[in-house]
Amino acid sequence: MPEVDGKPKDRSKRILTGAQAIVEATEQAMERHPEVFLLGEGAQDPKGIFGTTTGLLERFGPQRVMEMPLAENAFTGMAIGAALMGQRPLVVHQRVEFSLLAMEQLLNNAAKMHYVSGGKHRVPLVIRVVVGRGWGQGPAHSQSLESLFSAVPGLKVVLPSNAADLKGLLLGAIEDDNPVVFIEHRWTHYATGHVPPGYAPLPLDGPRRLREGGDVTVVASSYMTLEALQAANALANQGIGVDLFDLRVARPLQLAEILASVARTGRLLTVDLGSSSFGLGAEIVARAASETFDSLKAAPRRLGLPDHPTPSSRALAEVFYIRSPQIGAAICDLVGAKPELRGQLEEELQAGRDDLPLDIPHPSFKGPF
Amino acid sequence: MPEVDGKPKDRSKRILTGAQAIVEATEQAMERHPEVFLLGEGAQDPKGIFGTTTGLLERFGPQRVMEMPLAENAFTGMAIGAALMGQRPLVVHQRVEFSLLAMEQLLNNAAKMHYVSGGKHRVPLVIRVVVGRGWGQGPAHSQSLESLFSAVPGLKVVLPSNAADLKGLLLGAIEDDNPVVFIEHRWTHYATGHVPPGYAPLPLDGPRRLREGGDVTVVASSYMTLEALQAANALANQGIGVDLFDLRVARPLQLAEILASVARTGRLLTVDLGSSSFGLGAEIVARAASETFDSLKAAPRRLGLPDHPTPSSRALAEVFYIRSPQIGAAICDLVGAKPELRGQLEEELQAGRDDLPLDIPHPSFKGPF
Amino acid sequence: MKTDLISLEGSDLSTEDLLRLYRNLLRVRLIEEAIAARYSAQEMRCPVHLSVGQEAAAVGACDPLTREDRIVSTHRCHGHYLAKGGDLTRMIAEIHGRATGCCGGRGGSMHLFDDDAGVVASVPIVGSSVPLGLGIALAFQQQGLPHVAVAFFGDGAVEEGALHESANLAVVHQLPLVFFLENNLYSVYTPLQDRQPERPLARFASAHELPVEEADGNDVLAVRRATAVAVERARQGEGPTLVAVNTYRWREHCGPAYDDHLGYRPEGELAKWQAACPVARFEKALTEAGLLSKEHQESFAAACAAEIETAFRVALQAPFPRPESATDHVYA
Amino acid sequence: MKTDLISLEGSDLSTEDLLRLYRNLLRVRLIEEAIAARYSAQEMRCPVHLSVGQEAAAVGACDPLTREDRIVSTHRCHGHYLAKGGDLTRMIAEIHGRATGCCGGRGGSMHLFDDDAGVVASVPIVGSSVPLGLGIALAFQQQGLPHVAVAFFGDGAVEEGALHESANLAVVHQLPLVFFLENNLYSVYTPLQDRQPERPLARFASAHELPVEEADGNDVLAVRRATAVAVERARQGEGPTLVAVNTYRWREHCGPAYDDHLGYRPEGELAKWQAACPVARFEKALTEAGLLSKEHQESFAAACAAEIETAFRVALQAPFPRPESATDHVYA
Ligand SMILES: Cc1ncc(C[n+]2csc(CCOP(=O)(O)OP(=O)(O)O)c2C)c(N)n1
Ligand SMILES: Cc1ncc(C[n+]2csc(CCOP(=O)(O)OP(=O)(O)O)c2C)c(N)n1
Ligand SMILES: [Mg+2]
Ligand SMILES: [Mg+2]
Repeated sequence: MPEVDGKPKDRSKRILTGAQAIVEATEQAMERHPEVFLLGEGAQDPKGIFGTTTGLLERFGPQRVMEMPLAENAFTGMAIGAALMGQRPLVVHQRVEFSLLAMEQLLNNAAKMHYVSGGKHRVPLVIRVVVGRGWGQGPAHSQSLESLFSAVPGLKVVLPSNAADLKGLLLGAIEDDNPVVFIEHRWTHYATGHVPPGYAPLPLDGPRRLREGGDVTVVASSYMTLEALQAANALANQGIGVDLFDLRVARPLQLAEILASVARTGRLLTVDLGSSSFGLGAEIVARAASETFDSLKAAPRRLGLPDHPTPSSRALAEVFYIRSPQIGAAICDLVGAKPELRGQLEEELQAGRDDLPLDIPHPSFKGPF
Repeated sequence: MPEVDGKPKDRSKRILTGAQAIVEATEQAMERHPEVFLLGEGAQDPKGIFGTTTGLLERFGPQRVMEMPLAENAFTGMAIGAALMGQRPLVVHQRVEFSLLAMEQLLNNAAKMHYVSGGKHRVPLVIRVVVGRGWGQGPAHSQSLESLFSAVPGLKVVLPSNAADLKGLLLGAIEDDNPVVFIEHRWTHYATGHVPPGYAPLPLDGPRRLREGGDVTVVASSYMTLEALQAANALANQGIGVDLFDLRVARPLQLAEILASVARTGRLLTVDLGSSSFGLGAEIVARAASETFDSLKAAPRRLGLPDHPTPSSRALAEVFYIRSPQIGAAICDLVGAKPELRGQLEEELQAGRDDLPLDIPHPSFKGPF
Repeated sequence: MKTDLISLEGSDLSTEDLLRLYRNLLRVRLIEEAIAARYSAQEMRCPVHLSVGQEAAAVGACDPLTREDRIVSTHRCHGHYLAKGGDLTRMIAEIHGRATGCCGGRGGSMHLFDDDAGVVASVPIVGSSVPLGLGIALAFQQQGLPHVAVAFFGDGAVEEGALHESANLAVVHQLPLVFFLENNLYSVYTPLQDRQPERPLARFASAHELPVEEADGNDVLAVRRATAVAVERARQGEGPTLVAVNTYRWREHCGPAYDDHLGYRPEGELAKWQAACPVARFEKALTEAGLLSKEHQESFAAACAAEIETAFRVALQAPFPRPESATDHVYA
Repeated sequence: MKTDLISLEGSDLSTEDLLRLYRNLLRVRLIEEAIAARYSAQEMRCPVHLSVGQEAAAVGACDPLTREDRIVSTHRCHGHYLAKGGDLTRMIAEIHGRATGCCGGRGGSMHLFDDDAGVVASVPIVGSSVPLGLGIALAFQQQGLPHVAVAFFGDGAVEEGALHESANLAVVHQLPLVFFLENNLYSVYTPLQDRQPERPLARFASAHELPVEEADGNDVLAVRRATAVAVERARQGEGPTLVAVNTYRWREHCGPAYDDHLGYRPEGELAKWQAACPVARFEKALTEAGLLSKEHQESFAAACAAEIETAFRVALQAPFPRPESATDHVYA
């Protein structure tokens, strides 16, 4: 379970940052599976792609930690071809936007090869895409494109929220025989958490309940889970029970447990990392509306990015991103909480943040990034 | 209004095929606006890109009907650059899949330039993408990617269903100062309808009600509108009133009229051209669930393609595509019609089709296409 | 193009080798002609891109390959698939959309593959399979195997960015990959000169320091020779090569017919290329060298015809895939 | 690289021209150094890619252009923007995220543009602005205007398919476009030899029959000469040219610091390139030719410093965009 603010309760457990968890997963997978290799622009770079590839070149050499030219389309196809031959490539893009140049390869060749071949071909491929945010990255370096990938049958799409999942799900993605788009929010690289040391791949088996509660079902993904958890914790103190799910896997979407929860609570809020419109929340709400219709007590709600590109200026980012106070407020609305409570909660959640700049994840961090 | 089976009621009106309507729109726009030019692979081809560019080269010459090398990414960027300088390019892709190679240009440069420039730049660009179907086109030549484009703020997405709209909305798209993805289903090229002869651009202003009815709201797009209309007509004979909307514009999504209809009927069915999951229907249903919650009488439903790539074999296509009998049946379920009625309706709708092969739009048509 | 006799000199091939090449050429031709002849029956309900006229490229390129070597192909893949040893019955069944097809009917004519024969994938998006070829070659390199990958593509693909990115990558990583370019002068209806500057097409390779072997694409021996050099280089760990050959598509881009009446190709061009027929020229050379008798030739043709007849009969009798199976194999 | 004096001979430039070039070089340098110096105050909260060391490329390339000529640039766009005449105050405001920035704070440092100056767009996706340059050139051609477009890009962009597609398209349509390649030997931390085969980088142009002009990228006169040839060719309707120059980035790829301690560049390489400083070399040449006095130089520098001081002060006092305005201008 993610620890908000990185304050683990049990200090005997091992704490890593998300970035360290990724390094550890990659290291262990490469050690265990000679077919696993890493490739990408900057795979060998001295800063280790935000610290997520640090030490791998030294350990495994340039044949297995391959630096790529700026040729996203061709090297994605190359990875697919290698996967068809039984290798297990791990591609990394420092920004999800660079993968747009490889959409044809991903959507046609990676996603469909298994299907078209009637199950004969396999594409055990992982594409790590880093989703930027903050420090004025702006319109072409901080999109969150999970809904694009999630619309493609044949791809799997994973959105880890915490260090343990970054490790476990990355191992699970590497062991999976399908092409997996592994979406890493930059801020989950910084967040710390307990990470078990061993080789323990987690299957890509869908959402995890992070908190139990009877009043409202909340589904968040990736970094937004941390914001939602903060809101849920504060609400619990007020006696409002949030059944909080970390979505984890957006495709194939496994909603059984979430729908069962909605059937119980009658209330649903989704919190998307990317845009609200045409986002993951649309699919989840549509499914809930169709499949738990009779149990719904209130209109389901979605939170997510507004319907415009990401502006660079921090003044505009201020109203762009969803944070825990808004999540808390939306939940209050959903459960029909008293206005005083809503106001108080928003204030409380905001209070812990007033000294944090909006555009960086942690005050000790100095740009650029 | 589209004429199902191409049987217009008023024989005095002028009847064109969808393809002819596109030619006429292009011709009129090029005549009126010297900034309009056509570019694409096959723009000059002797078959006229499924008959949609026939005669244009002869009329306007190779400077304005530009043949392109196989360079989708660069020529899309070229079109965007020309649009930034006040030209009005009309790009055509014979299959929507080819545009996947240009996703970076479309999503970053075309969609965001106006926003990023604070409104100074304009990208008056139309991208015609043809959506294939039938005749075993298979997995990489018959996808329907409208939900990908519709997820992108800054793009407009148009899905015409009939000859009059193919002409009017294409003119409207050309006159629009934004990048417009104009999605043409192959079978709408064949369908005939009344087309007014003059230069009359239709604004990209959202859905059109095609039939009024009080029992259920149905929203379809592109070719699926024709299937839905067939079902709605049959249902009307049975006393079931369908409020049928042709979506027309998937982005920006203008749902006011549809939501008002749902508030009235309490029942909603969406019929997507592409996949049901993560499709346009998800967004529409989610909006309806949030905004018309108190009026809903039954769980909203979505129809659309199943969650797998398009198989080539006609035996597999048989269960892949949604047709009027299934739409009729879904509506019966929604309104709680008697099982006999449902069965009778399905039979009636199927009867008109039994002699039509599934994989071609019209029996007189001979492949390949 | 050349219409003269194909010279058998300088080839170190045995009579058996030469006759194998001839048989393979003839077989591809007859299969494609049979598809053309039967297409109007509308049982093959998928697009077909025939390679009639281009047989020597496919056959000459695949002849130096071992079974373990792999190829990737394009929309125009019939010839490559057959020349590499792909199963005819499964190909014809695939084009008929049958469960017994090489993709179980899921791919149709543009997605032919055969794992046993080393045909990894055919892909209908132009240029899209070339990067797959890189990956196959990379896997060979990583696995320490002495095998070679061949990526087939047409003159149109040279305009795609993917091809240039691939050439650069292959050279930088010295991948055991042969880029095999069949220049048939057209992309659908558009001639080369409307799409690319005038220059020897193979020159694009110099941008990437990619070595080049050129050959007359209608001379199966010349193609074989050029490819063998490239394959040997790759096998020895000396990296990729571009093999560039000129050839010509006789029939329409997609479909069974001749379409010269559309006027997109200069009058007489087709006739000239037909005079350079890769099958007839080689047949004549073998005949004049006394290696191929009329009877021999006729027995080859008859054997092919019988094989083809059977393949079509079997395909037409084969079951369609069960509709419910459409949802299988979305995920492994 | 060359470290010798820049020769003023053979240039038909007046003293005024030469001093303008010098002033522009110095100005770009001082502006970039000012950004570096102030970046740690964390008021510029967006990535910055400084072009310190590469000033002669930007200045030499833009000098032969008219105001009506247009350029497109990359993530490393400050120099190009300034050299083409982009407004300094609006640039500094943009980097500070202010409403008065050239994009109203929406783009940040990687999206600089200035319609009045002919800077159409800067785009942070590598290779992505080159196709925009094609379109600008095409518009000039279609509108019958005698203007020229210049697309700036780095050595990394040469690996992108978009660049090859663009080169082909520009040649086929004889577009009035200058491809301007600044080879600074690195893409982020990765040296050229890990990404491309060894060969003169400009050779990629031969794949597309794109004519080439090469120049020492740290010699503003050489760059100017080479670009002028290309621009004139384009203006005369004779199509596109590649101008390829070698130069060097002094500071880190992104951000204000020096990062040589990371060890990704050979020891001493930076020092050698610093010895070939495009500003100092030109300054020395002008001084030795008696065209630039110490006082003159100092007054230039002081004027720049004052301009920069003002630009930062104005930027820091400028309002941020109103939060509610974030939803404006999604559609025209
Ligand atoms: C990316 C892409 N663009 C366009 C097409 C449409 N198309 C199919 S085949 C073809 C011609 C390709 O020409 P070439 O590569 O020379 O192969 P040939 O058909 O001549 O064998 C085209 C344009 C496609 N399949 N993929
Ligand atoms: C398509 C794409 N891939 C990767 C990146 C990340 N990136 C930003 S700048 C850069 C280096 C580009 O090198 P070059 O073109 O030589 O320009 P330089 O930075 O040296 O000026 C890279 C890889 C990007 N912005 N876009
Ligand atoms: Mg060709
Ligand atoms: Mg560089």
